[in-house]
Amino acid sequence: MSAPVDSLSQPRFVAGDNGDRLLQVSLGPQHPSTHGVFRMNVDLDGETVVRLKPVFGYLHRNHEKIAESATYLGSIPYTDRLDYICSLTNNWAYALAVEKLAGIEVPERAEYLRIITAELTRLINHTAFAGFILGDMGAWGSALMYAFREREKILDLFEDLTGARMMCNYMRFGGCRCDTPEGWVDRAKKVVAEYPAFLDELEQLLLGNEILLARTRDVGALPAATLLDGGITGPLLRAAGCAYDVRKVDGYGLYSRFKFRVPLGGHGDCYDRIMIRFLEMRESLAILREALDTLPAGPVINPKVKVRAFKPPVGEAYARIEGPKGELGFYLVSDGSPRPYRYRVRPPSFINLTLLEDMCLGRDLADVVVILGSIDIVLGEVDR
Amino acid sequence: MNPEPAVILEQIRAAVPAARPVLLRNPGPAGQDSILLDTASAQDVFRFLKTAPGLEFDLLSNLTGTDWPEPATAHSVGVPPEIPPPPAQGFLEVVCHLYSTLRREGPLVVRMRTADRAEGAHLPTLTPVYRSAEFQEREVFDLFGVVFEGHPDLRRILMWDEFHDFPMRRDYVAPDDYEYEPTPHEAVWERAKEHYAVPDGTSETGAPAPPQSLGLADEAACEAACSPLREERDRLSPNPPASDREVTP
Amino acid sequence: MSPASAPTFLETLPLLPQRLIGDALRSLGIPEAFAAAAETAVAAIIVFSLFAGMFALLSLIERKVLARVQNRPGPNRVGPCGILQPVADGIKMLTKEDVVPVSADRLLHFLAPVLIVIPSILALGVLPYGREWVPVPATLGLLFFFAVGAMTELSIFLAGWASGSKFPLLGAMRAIAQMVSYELPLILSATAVVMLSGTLSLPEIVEKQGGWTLGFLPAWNLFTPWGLVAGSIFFIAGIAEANRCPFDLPEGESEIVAGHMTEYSGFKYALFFMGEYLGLFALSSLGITLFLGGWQAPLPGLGFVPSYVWFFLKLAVVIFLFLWIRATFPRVRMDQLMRFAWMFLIPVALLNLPSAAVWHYAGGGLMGWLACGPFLVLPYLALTIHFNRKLAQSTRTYRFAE
Amino acid sequence: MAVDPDLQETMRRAGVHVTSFEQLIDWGRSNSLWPLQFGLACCAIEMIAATMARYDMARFGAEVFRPSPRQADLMIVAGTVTKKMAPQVVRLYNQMAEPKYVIAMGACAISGGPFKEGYNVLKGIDRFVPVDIVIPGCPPRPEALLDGLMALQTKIRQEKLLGPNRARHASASIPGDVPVPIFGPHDLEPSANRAIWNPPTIPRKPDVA
Amino acid sequence: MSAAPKWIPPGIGLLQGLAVTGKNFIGSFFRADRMTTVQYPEERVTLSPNSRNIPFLVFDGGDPDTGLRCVACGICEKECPPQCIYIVLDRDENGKSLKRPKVFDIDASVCMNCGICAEVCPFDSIFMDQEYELSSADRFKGLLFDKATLAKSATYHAKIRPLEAAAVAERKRAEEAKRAAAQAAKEAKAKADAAKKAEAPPTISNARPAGGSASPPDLSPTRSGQESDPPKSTQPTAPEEAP
Repeated sequence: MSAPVDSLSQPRFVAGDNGDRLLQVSLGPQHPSTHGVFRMNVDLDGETVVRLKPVFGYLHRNHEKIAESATYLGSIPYTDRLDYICSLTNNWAYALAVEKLAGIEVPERAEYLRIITAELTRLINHTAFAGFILGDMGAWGSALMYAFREREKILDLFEDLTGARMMCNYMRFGGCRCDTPEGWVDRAKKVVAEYPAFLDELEQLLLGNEILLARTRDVGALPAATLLDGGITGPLLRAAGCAYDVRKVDGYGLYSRFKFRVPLGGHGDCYDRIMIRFLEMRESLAILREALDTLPAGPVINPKVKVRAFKPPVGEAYARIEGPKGELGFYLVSDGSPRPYRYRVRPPSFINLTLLEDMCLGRDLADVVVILGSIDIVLGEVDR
Repeated sequence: MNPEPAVILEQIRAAVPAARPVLLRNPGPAGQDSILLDTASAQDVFRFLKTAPGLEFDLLSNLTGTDWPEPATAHSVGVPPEIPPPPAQGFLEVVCHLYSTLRREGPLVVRMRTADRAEGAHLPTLTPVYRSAEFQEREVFDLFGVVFEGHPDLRRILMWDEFHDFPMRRDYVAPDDYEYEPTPHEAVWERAKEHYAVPDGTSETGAPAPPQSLGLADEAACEAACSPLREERDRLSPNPPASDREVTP
Repeated sequence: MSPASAPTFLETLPLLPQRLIGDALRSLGIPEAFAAAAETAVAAIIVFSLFAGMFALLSLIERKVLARVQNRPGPNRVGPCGILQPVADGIKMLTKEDVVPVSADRLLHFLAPVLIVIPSILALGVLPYGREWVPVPATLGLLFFFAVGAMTELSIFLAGWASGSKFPLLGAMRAIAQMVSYELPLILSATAVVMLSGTLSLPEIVEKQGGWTLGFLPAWNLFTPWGLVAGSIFFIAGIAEANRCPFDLPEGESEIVAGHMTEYSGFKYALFFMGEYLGLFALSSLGITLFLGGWQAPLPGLGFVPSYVWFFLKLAVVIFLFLWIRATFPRVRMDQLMRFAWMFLIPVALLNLPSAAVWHYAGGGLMGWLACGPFLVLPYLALTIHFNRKLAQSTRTYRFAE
Repeated sequence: MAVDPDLQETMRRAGVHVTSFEQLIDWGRSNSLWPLQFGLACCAIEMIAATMARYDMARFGAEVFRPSPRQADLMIVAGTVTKKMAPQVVRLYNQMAEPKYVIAMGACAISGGPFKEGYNVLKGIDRFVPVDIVIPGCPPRPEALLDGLMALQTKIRQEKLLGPNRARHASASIPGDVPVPIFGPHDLEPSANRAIWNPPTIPRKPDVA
Repeated sequence: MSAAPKWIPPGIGLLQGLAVTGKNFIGSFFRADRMTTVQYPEERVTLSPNSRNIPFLVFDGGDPDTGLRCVACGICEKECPPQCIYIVLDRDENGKSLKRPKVFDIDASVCMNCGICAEVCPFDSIFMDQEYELSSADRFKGLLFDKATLAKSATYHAKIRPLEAAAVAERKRAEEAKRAAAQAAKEAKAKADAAKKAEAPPTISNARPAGGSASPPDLSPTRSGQESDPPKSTQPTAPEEAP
């Protein structure tokens, strides 16, 4: 029985608070620029947004329930699929939480490899962000193609090191799964050396463009205090001027050894969010150059940690890292068995959407798309 | 960098006496002890933690739920000092991790526990104090069933609205769709058992035996078995031939 | 002006079938009216089949140019380097099911794609492709072009409104606002040309652009101060009329799914596709006729080349400019689109009319440039001030925390 | 009355290309498969990577990603289909114009993949929508997607438009629409479309091979 | 950044953008880094030796049935995160294990290519393949790989992963050497006992039969795979104590 013609197809009008009729549009789960299956019920007065209710859950894959019935080692490949653009930072956050839960030390070379792969992942994420946001604004293709052209070079490095392009499954508790194949460090240095030239080209294409300036200046701006109250972390918060970078605050891994700066914006609008990510890419390149040059020799994993039947002591732990999208945290509760009792992911994309409605009220439908793009969400992490 | 919960406990006890905070020691090497609050005055305590000059915990980074059917395991993880014997039935718990961005202070773990896991699963909402709690509380309500009083928009956030159960609870049983399980063993085999015909043709729970087992190797048998299915499918198809379609949403 | 010697055989080649059939019919004793009608019919068929073929080619060339810009080869497996790709697309479109949504108004839903193709084809009829080759020699060619061109707005709105669902409705609203407000600068920039060439007949406008200044520079309207301003306004408004990026708001792909074309499938969608491209051809051909000297040769010594070759070369260059812009620019927002048209394009187009008059009475040449100079510099200065003041801190400085 | 191959071969060597009307339509349809712009999860990123400069799906004529289901004729289900998303996927399939094809890309779309134990995960989209080509992998490499696309193209080229085993869209008996499941209190109702989903039974018992 | 806000003439940004796309358009005809397409069916991206897709079983010697290294210990079946491996141990008629899998199925439609089975296998018998062209029209028959399709020769493994195969071979050689040495040591000790027994008075009749019944070769895995792995408790999914 094909579904009867329900009201979904008729233009549905909702009564606005001042009595006029608002057109209710659902930028539905299948929409060119919602970065996946994300839905927003938008009430439009003409083209300006009067009410915007995000709807989640279309990619709720029950990662936490599955993790509760899997071993600690078995959950590592699942963390690749949380934020499926930056798999290595997810791995690192989970490994960091388990190491804090079980009190495991990580050898120096493994820490360096973790920093190198995490910063390469940050490059991929921010480059893809630049491509997607220009796609949201309508120039579908060019910027995204150049972004993915560079991303392929870094994916080749990951495939060489970890075995997979996107789902690296590389970190283990107490270090990394395998050491760098011979010649990998030189190839990585070459990619890092060529990257600034590509960034200049992308900036020349993107940031001077008057149409982009007009579309992003003063769009979706919120003060830093409101963002902080909404739990928003990462480039969004720094674009509003609040200097809070978990790499500097917690100093996890060996980040304290590397000289890098944290760029801060002044207005907190979409343009600043794009600029902050470009400046962060340059800082990541600085870290990468330094880390690749001083990569020490030594074991890649802590030999004392058992690969199978790994049973951390009873207790709980919360650890977080500065993911490309914000503060990515893992809260683990262990009751001594080889399966975590409670496994919780603190998803930056999900919590960064808390203030989406506040950013979009009173703006155009076209701005809603750009604001959503500037928040940079990935649905695997939003719905978990 | 990590705050001392003991010190903060005293400040809370001084500032909000009704809260009766308790320090729960974390036995694991992480050493993140937590403060257990009484649910009645939770909002005031959080407001105090956020605004007090020496504390300024202005970032509620993480708010999540945990289901403790047996209170004993709960007390093995968060060891209470010398509290009277644990309550009889299990409870639901909400754990918050607070950070201070000004003083760059590490996670302050604060816990709130419900009376029981059924009707008493009520907690005060933190949304008036921290706006970031809004979506995370809706998720705890959706997956654990903790009702947050005073929440501006308490609806299911991840599951569809018509869904009744609370899936992240330990005693939730997922619906049974284990009909085609090529690699079942252990827990999956227990659930897939009734779908697999025992050699004599009837399945253990008496359900009608699915079409006779198709040896994968022989192609002809599969074809012969499928053709009756195809006629049945043509006869069964209830809806009219493709006329007009609905419209894009 | 080349002497009115007998046109070479190549020059009249496109008119050959038309004349042969006309003479044959007249020799059979068919009355003159029918013979003339048959001639124009054959001319129309030639022009339509030429532009339909170019539409198929352009749909391939657009994908290949966009692909080349994006470092990839584009469709090259269907036939030698992708030549048969339009054929495959056409076959698929023809054999596709034609879905009419239940909530759509059936008649209007069917009528909209038809209404978008007809005006483009009509408009193509009056354009002078070569010295001899004018399919329909109309004395009021320009007026006819704009009268017919106005129907495309109606059809896009019809498509959006008749589809009955939300996104086409938004697309329709956007289309009406955009097309109406960009019709004005289009027509105003054309009036400057009409003022100076004194006629509405397109072939005469092209003839007036013959001749050379300073020996080798062609006397096209673009190389005059008012022509430069009017030409650029015409080009920008042409982009908006043809719904091309950066003004493709009615079909805002990333915002309102596929805009007014959301509910169309199969051959009706192909008609929309064709309508858009033919509109693009018509507008760029008119631009070439008014500002780039139609079929005039760019350099003096090239008389032997048939005139229509130059026309189609210039058309290719202008179309490549459209594609290049589509590969680069993001989309403008609705209010910026309107503000740009009403606050900048129309005032500058109005300012351009006295500038054309000054050019006429200053007698052209260096004196003309000096006299029209301020008309050129003034709008650009205003735009710079507005641009830098509104986006005041256009160069933002960023702090770095340790 | 298709053209017999060896005659066709000799004519082709002589420079004359002989084909039947059916083959022409199938050739046209197979070389102009416009996918629906519809990515669900990680496989969608690999699908986008397949259209990018390095693998370039445009070479196969499948470059135009149409956002509206009306103009698309290939639905690549790339990613995990959850039970909350299943009605939307089926409604999108219904809204696509015939002849329409479905590629299940990635382990999650075929069988629920690594997340098949999840309570909100549909164990494979072929429970509700007839699937033409399945591409295993998690996520499958972009080349694997191109390989699946070429497999679909060869399948379309061999489709018959008339005769007993004609193509799905050409036979009036097989309905173009698929019933849309409804959200129930515990699961989708119906949990699978019996007209389309009929798995073979594999002899599985711990000690019976 | 100069103090006074630098005045930017409008339109420059648009022209710079056009310059970038123009450079790419021209470059795509001449420079290799501006035309990065690998035309898939004809040219292929050279896979890195570490690349992994669906696992495969390794067999030594020629015949896959006898040479299979897998001893059906079931460690990979337990450790596989999505549980997509199904092993049935081959037993002879009176139930004695033949240390050989009778059924070894991998459901390729569930496998998440994570490589954990290859990582935890103590017998080096399962590795990750690089074959990715596995698309098929039929989901049921096409994607359930049985023992026959999974088994590939050690030479194939050496071809796709030279370093890893070399390491495995070297480890096996070390094992053989150790076993041989242990064997030799045992014989030497047995000979020494026999010699000592010969000189010693023949009164004590040694119950143990003369040397030669060397202890059966110890097949226990030399690489310390922990055996004491608790079965996956069914507690989380179907607990008994309902509230």
